[in-house]
Amino acid sequence: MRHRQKKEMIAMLLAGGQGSRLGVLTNDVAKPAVPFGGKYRIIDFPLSNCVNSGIDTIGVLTQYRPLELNAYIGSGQPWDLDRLYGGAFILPPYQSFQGGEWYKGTANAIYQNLEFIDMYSPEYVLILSGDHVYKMNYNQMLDYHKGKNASCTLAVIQVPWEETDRFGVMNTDEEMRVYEFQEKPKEAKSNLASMGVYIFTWEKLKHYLIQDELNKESANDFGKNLIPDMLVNDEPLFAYEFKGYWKDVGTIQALWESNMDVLDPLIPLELDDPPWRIYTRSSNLPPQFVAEHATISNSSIADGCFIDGTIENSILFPGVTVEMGAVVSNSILMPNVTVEKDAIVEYAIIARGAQIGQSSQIGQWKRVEKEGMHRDISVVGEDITVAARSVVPAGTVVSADIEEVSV
Amino acid sequence: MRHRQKKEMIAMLLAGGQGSRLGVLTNDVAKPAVPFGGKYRIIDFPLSNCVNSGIDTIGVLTQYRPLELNAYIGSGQPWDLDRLYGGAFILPPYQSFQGGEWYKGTANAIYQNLEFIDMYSPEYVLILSGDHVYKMNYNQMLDYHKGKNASCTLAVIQVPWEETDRFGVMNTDEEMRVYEFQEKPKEAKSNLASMGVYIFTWEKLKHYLIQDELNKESANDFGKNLIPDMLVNDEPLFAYEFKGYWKDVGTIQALWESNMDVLDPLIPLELDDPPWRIYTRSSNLPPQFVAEHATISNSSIADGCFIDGTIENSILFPGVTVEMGAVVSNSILMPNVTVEKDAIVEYAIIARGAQIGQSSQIGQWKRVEKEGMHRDISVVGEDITVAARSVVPAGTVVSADIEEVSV
Amino acid sequence: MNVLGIIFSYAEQDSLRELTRHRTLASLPMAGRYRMIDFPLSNFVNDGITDVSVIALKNFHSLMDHLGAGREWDLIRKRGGLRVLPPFSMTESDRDKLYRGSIDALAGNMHSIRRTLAEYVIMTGSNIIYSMDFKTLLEQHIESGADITAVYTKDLNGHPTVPSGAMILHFNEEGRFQELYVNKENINQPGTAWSTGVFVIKKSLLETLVADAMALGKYHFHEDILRRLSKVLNIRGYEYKGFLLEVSNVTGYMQANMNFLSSGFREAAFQRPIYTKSKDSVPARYFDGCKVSNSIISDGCRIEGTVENSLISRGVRIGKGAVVRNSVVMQNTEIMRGVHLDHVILDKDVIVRENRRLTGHITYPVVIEKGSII
Amino acid sequence: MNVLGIIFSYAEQDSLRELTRHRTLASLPMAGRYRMIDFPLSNFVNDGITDVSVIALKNFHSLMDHLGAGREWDLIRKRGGLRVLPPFSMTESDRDKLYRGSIDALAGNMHSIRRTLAEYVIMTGSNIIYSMDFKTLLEQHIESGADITAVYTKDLNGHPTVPSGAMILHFNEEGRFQELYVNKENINQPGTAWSTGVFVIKKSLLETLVADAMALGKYHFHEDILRRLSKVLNIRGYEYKGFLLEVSNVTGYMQANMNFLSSGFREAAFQRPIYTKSKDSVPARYFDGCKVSNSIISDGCRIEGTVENSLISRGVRIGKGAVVRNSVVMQNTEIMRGVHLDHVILDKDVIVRENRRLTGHITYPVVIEKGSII
Repeated sequence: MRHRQKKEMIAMLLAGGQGSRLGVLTNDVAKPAVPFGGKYRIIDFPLSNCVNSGIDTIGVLTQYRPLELNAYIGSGQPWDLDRLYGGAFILPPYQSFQGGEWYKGTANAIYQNLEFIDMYSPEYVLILSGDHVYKMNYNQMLDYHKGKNASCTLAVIQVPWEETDRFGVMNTDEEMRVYEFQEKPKEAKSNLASMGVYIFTWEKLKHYLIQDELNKESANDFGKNLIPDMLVNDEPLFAYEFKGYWKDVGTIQALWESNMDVLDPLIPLELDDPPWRIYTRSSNLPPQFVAEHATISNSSIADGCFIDGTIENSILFPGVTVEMGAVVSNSILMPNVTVEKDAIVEYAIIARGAQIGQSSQIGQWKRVEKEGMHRDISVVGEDITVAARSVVPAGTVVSADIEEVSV
Repeated sequence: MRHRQKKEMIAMLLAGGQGSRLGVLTNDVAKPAVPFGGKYRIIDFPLSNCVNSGIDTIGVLTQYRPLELNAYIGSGQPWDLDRLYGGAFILPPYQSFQGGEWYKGTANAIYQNLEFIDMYSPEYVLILSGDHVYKMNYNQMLDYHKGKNASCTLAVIQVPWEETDRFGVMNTDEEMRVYEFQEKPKEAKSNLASMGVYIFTWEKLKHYLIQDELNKESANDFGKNLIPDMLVNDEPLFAYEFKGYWKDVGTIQALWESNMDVLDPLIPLELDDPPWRIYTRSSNLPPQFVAEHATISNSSIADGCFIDGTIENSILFPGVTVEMGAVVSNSILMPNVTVEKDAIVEYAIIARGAQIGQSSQIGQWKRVEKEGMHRDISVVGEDITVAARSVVPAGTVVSADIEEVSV
Repeated sequence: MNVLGIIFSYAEQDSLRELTRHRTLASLPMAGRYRMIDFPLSNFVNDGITDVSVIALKNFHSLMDHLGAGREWDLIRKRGGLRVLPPFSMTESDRDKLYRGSIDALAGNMHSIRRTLAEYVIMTGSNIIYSMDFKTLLEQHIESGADITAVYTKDLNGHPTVPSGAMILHFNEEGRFQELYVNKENINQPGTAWSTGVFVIKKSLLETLVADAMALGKYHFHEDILRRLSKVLNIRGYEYKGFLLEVSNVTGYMQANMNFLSSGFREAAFQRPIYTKSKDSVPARYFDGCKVSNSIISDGCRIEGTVENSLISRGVRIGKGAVVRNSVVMQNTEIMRGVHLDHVILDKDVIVRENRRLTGHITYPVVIEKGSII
Repeated sequence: MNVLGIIFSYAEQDSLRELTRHRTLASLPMAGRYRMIDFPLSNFVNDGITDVSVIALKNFHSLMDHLGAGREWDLIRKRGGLRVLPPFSMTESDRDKLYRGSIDALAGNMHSIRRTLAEYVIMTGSNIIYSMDFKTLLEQHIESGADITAVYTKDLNGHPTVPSGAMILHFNEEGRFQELYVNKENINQPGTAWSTGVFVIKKSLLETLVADAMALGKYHFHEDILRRLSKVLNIRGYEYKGFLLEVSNVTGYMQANMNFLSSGFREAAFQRPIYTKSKDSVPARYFDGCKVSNSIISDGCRIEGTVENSLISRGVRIGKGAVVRNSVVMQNTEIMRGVHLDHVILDKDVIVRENRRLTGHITYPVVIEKGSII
């Protein structure tokens, strides 16, 4: 009825993760909706990568608290994804004639949406996750996939040898053809870790998804089942080495570090990159105002902020207020945080809407031993109020209001 | 973060129904997505009513095959619902921190989306279903609701007394206050049937939804549980009488009849009504072409049709082809149907993409007794091929291809 | 594709009489539900060219109305998308001048053209209806190493002669462009290459050529860039072999419409989608006693009379006993009972009162201006 | 609301020097990230008026660029939405004329105004920054039975006098409008009612009044409708009591910007959202050694130097050791190391080379034209 245009490649973004290691930060939102980098959310990275790579049809698979993500993506307009044919679609589990079920694993989530993919008759399907911060041209990877005549191409990145046990590792021949996949190996044969970015020839993927679904013992997972099945069947799987910034932001420490990376000119995660812009839903706030007593150094500050205190090595999201005498250093202040007069916030992540009371101290730390030692990151949860003069030691997670102590 | 504007009233549209009495017509789509009236779908009516009434935020609750509906509604643009604040949202069941569950009943579906509603802090919530064809100004109903200071206002329509046993009937005092609700009564005290259109004061609805959810024995249904609970508690419930065309299109016969109503100038369902337009997603096809041998009377024909046969009292959706010598009468041909040379289609509903072979007969009927007797409607399912010279007797439902009979 | 599409929305001169008095050529209705610009614009979109500038000169309100934000062509985009470029001027005295030629028009919009990120430009007029494979065209342009590729056709496409005013192009045996002249002699011999007005050029080269030409007071792309620089630049041809209708006068307009009544032509023209403004109108309604044959009928029409060999736009009403033959009827026109029309073009919002008769001839159709009451 | 909003995008005369040479008043940057038109346009949207026509006259490319399809104001709509109305003309000779006054401008766009379904019209200029409750204004208009309601203010709003050129309005004791005159005397006595240029009128009445005035060759709304018809029509006033900044010359422009550095003013101005074009730029980056106080900084800026009492638009770079005081710096301007600026207005895309010094005065700021390299 509608002229439906065939798409060469569409993307399926696995955004289901609750990201439980991010604790209080994902109580109310799925992990891909966690704020990052002063005005973005983690999901902005794969979405912007898609759009910048010319991919305009993206299914976002989610079943955990999709409301925020649904409202955030909306019509897809901020990413130029409000297309008449294609665009961004939230794909939750559904009931069909035969009943319905929740997504069992990553492969099952795609399997349940075969019909969606077939609507666009793509030749290739790109599988992404919503957990990583990186800028990557998927189109170049597609050219590689075509050149290799692969069934599946897996993006890989070199990781330090001592960390290989945290990743899925690809063992390849000199042509980069994958002959073995080791999941979190104790003794890795290679330091090429899978980035969770796959291009499949759709026909092949569909075949293996259907096979996998028939196997009742399968966990229906790409890494555990589908990729090994393809290897067993001697399918041409190739690794595509990505050389650039890539970070899994799945822990508090990693989230803090990768945010700090934005402030480091030596780290190749330049966000101010007009030909490879990272798009996000804007907050429509007035410009920031820097008042009389402000002192700011090496920081990123977004619209709608009001700064009258001291800001060092920090990232302030839209709508943050830092009052006179307050000091914020080495911290990430998510949208609409208020830091009241004379409060001190150090090495902390303060979630959306939290209120840090006057003269309180977050991330308090006794400078006992040698400088430069590891300092644990403190976290204050969404909409939490920390009463005046409270002291929150370094590494603490504050998930309930801290009441005023009567003196 | 975003300036969120408060909405006076938002709508929640219960589009979950599989509509099993529509048989083959809802194998692949939810009932609200069934085509109606030559270019529309059933859901276009409540959506257009909302937009024409100034309601721009609509949650569409669905768990049965949402893909087609999701793709159909898309960004909401055809209904002017691609709003920056508000718009149309497909709301499937989801998993939260505590786990997830499918929608249990109509009230439970709303309950599971309390958070969505609260995002817009509405004063009133309009509950709609996706099963009816009618044009109604919900804003006038809201004025009535406010004027009565009601907790809930239920739209009602007079039905013939002999049919009251098919409806939920409202018994009211002279002020139209509801004192009793009879579900499909054998002995009705009134002929005011509920249309399934409710306006609730949000605060009240929220209270009763939470109460209802606590009651483990409840079916979590508006008609069976929530409305009776409110009556027990003496809440001010009022009936709002709607005087106009309203039809439940839940059966094949009703779907056929209400389509035919479009062709009847005496029936007040005028679709060509500029101040109360019914919006739909357009098919973007070339204009229709009427060829040399066509004869057309009292029919509605949409874009992209090619007509070279005889069309009487029929409704042809976009992209239908009727070849030379073919006769289509008193029938509904959904998008992309082809009726080949010399075929005869009478009193039938032919679903999307079906192919009626040369010289075949659909709805064949021996004109035995007196004229004007009831004639059963035949149905041919989606993408079905009926081979040349097949004969399908009146009232048959064709749900599999009919192969050519070798003679 | 890495291409900026440029559409000239006006004809430098046309003989379309009343049809372009209130509107620019690009918004002239065509084939029931379309406007002229829908054809080149859909062609761009179908080939993935989603960065399109429309150069407007005057009377472009109806064009802006039609295009709106570009939604129906899927051209509301943050990167690229549709832009209508009205005349710009720095000072009040400049403002009074019309563009002196296509080079002047390009120069006047160079601030916008320069800003787009595309590497190539494909330019087209809105006086032609065609379906061209721009991808292959661009590939050939790049492979051939040409500075400019001029698209020509050798087919008369049902026109009795090469359209008068068209540019005849000459190429040497290596395919390099040599010379051009204006067709004034109504050539009808097959094999004559005439310019479709579609060109491919690198954007950076276009910028330079336009600036140079302006400095010399040269304003016409065909004469002052193609001919003048034929020795200097590597200008090559690309033969377009599909259908092509050219609309520059009333007879041509009528013929172009009538072409759409041939099923072979419709098949070719609508093989790829042609996008147009959506009107949210109801399907066409046919009443008892109507008689329609060999005609295009658009949605929102209400037909009670007879229609033969005609093209009826959206929302037209044709009363009982009325007969419409060999005619083109534009939007929302009302033809009352008993009217007889033959070889007539009725513009938008016309009312033809009961029992009126209007008869034109195929070579000189009667044209009734927008909003007239007859 | 059942209202058509009309915004005049240009000033009939202004003394904005280089600032409006390349752009119409409506697209003049303001307060870091906005353009003048964002204030009246957001006001319409915030009050639910989503059918808005912008009357454009000349140099409106930057305005069209800024507004785009109207997405950021949520004005891409099938019913109503945003329309930019460029000058229209039927014949080539008419085309050369500029509008002779606001009535002429309305008449020239009446074809579009007439088509909208709204019952009332609220008109405004784009020379003022305000936040007005249009709902209450309309209610009062309807309740009072006025034919026209003229919005005035008695507050000088920080202006030393009633802006010169503003219209002083006189009402009788029943509140009916009597007379007006142009402020030429720099009145500064409190209680003087001066017109904000915002009017409410029934659309049907506006159509009649415009047609009548045009027939008589009368082109100015204030003089030729308000004053001339003060006896015939029931023209009433509505006192606006909120903040209001009027921009008609360079000093006024500077002062309007400086107002945004006061926290009380910002609170009032941003109480309701002010929508503007989204740029997808990164947050502002502050480097070691920068020193910023009492300033508005927009996203995409990179600050290494000192900024005091200034308004910095999006994408501005301020190098090490540079000092910017009491200045307004527009988009994408680059201020290199060691530069000193005081009381300067730098337009867009300016480059100020190392160690340059520019000093203006509060009553006569230095204005550097768009794209200059200093």
